[in-house]
Amino acid sequence: MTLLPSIKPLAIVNGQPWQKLPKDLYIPPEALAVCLEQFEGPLDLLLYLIRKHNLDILDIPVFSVTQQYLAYIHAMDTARVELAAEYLVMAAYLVEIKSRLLLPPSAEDPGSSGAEDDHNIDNDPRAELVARLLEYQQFQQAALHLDAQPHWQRDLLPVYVFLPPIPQQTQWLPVAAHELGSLWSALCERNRVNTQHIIQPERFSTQARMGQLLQRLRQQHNWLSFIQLLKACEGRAGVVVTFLALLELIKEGHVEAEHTTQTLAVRAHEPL
Amino acid sequence: MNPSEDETQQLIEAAIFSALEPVPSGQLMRLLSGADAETQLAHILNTLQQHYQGRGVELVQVASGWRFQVPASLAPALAPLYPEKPKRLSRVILETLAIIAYRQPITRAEIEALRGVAVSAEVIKNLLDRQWICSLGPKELPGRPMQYGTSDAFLNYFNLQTLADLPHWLQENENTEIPKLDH
Amino acid sequence: MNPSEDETQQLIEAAIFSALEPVPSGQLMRLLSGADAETQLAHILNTLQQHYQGRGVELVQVASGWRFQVPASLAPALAPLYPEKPKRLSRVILETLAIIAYRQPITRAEIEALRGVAVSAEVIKNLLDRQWICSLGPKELPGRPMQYGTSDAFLNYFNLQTLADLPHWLQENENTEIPKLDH
Repeated sequence: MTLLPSIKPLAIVNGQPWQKLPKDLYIPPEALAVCLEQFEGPLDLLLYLIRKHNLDILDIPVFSVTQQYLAYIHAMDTARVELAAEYLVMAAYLVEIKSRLLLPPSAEDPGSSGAEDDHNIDNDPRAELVARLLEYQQFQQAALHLDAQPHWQRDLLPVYVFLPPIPQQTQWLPVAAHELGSLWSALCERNRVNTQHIIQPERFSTQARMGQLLQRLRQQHNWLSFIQLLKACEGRAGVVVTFLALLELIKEGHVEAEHTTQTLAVRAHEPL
Repeated sequence: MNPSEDETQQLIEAAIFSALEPVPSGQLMRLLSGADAETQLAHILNTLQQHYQGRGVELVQVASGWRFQVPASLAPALAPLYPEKPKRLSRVILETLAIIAYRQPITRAEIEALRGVAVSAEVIKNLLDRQWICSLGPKELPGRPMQYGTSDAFLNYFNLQTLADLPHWLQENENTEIPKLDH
Repeated sequence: MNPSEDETQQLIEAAIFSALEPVPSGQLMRLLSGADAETQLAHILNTLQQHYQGRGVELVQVASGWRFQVPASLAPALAPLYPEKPKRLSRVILETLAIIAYRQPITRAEIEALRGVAVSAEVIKNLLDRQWICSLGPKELPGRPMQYGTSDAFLNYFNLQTLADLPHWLQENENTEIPKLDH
């Protein structure tokens, strides 16, 4: 069985699709560049060799695997395929393992200071390689499984449903008093520039009326009814301004008010 | 192998649901086989249409084909899911408000004189609806135009104790050079 | 007036159907009222899920919420309508993604150590562009290399709800007698 996750042609060589991986290591040189691209690095290549020869990953025959790996690398070199450095590092590593396996187990070996029968994989020079191969193999398989999950917009199609316009209750950004202030300033400035003629000041200003009222009430020292504060000549606007000014004064605490059924009576607070 | 009627219906349903645009009957027909494709399709669409009656989506035929849509009657209730970005109040509204705040009581004609441009009734209505301004009674002038002033709600909204807390209140209001309208 | 259970179900159905992205339960809850909104919602979603079994669309829960989708079993039959096929993901993309999914947070150097080969910047950029992975901040090591993890968009794409839904493809790794590699 081939475990390499490829369904489409592996490669196109001289216009011919390659459906299978090479039967043995002696590959036409022109195919090597293509093969190199098929492998995701030296671990991938090693796993391929192990699977191809039906070897036990936990008991790798390092001699033959190294031989095959080197033959492969050599063939690539002959074909002047630019090899990624990782392939050469792996080659060196394999040779190192091979030579370490040739050495008799020595007592000075820090790895084998334990019991006699401690012939477990920890002391095996192949241990690290095996661990890396196993770990990588698992991620290879995980990647295959991931690819087998349904993919969004390929295997699972999104659903589009027409949504009629939704009537909205508009939200408004809050406004601050200083914005009104600067608008007012700008307006004043604009009018100052544009104005040709000076006009008489306004007849009634709440602010001015507040001052007048307070003065009068302080002089009075006594309750006055709202009616008494009005002047007939000022008309309705006068009533409004006086009333507004009074409200302001009450709010500010300068004036106290008493409301009877008949009338509204006010007097100034005694200044402290 | 002929797909069962159920499978064909699923396919048509999926085709309309997964399309971005309404799907013409001709397109749907490509999913059917047999001589009576047209009759089949009409039957399936009819069945689907009935199935989706009273549900969250409905199957309708528009000019360019078939589509599923949220019934118009449900749309307003979906508003909480589509909150609009808060908008800024327009400049004309804010400027009018500023003029009323600093110059109350004031008539619409006087506001227009200050702004130099017309102030539409909608602007005044907008401010009245927000309860930021209120009518202070008519001015004793020919035509008795209504005067406006700010409300307590205005003070609350702008976090002011009194109108005097408005920025630039004193100097602008006391010795103003703002043109006052002659009627 | 409280809307009837039927109306509420229609609303939830319409909301999920009309959304372009999976809708989180929290959003759907905004369409309900009452103290038992959560129970109500769970009940409605369950009813809807059952209703749509064996139809042209299915209701599923993925990482970022609920969505309707055309089930994978129907997609091949719809191919005549969608001639453009999305490209297959490359082995390097899939392997890198699998490593990040199972080993997050993980740096590029750690991925390279696992794969035994350099991981190009383009592969990481590709995954970041798809928003399947995101930066999880630098690792406290010399050079402060960036660590990566998978996103909700990754889970959504593969029809998964949580990382725990990733099948235990790596389980044997834990029982192996092979010493684990120190990086």
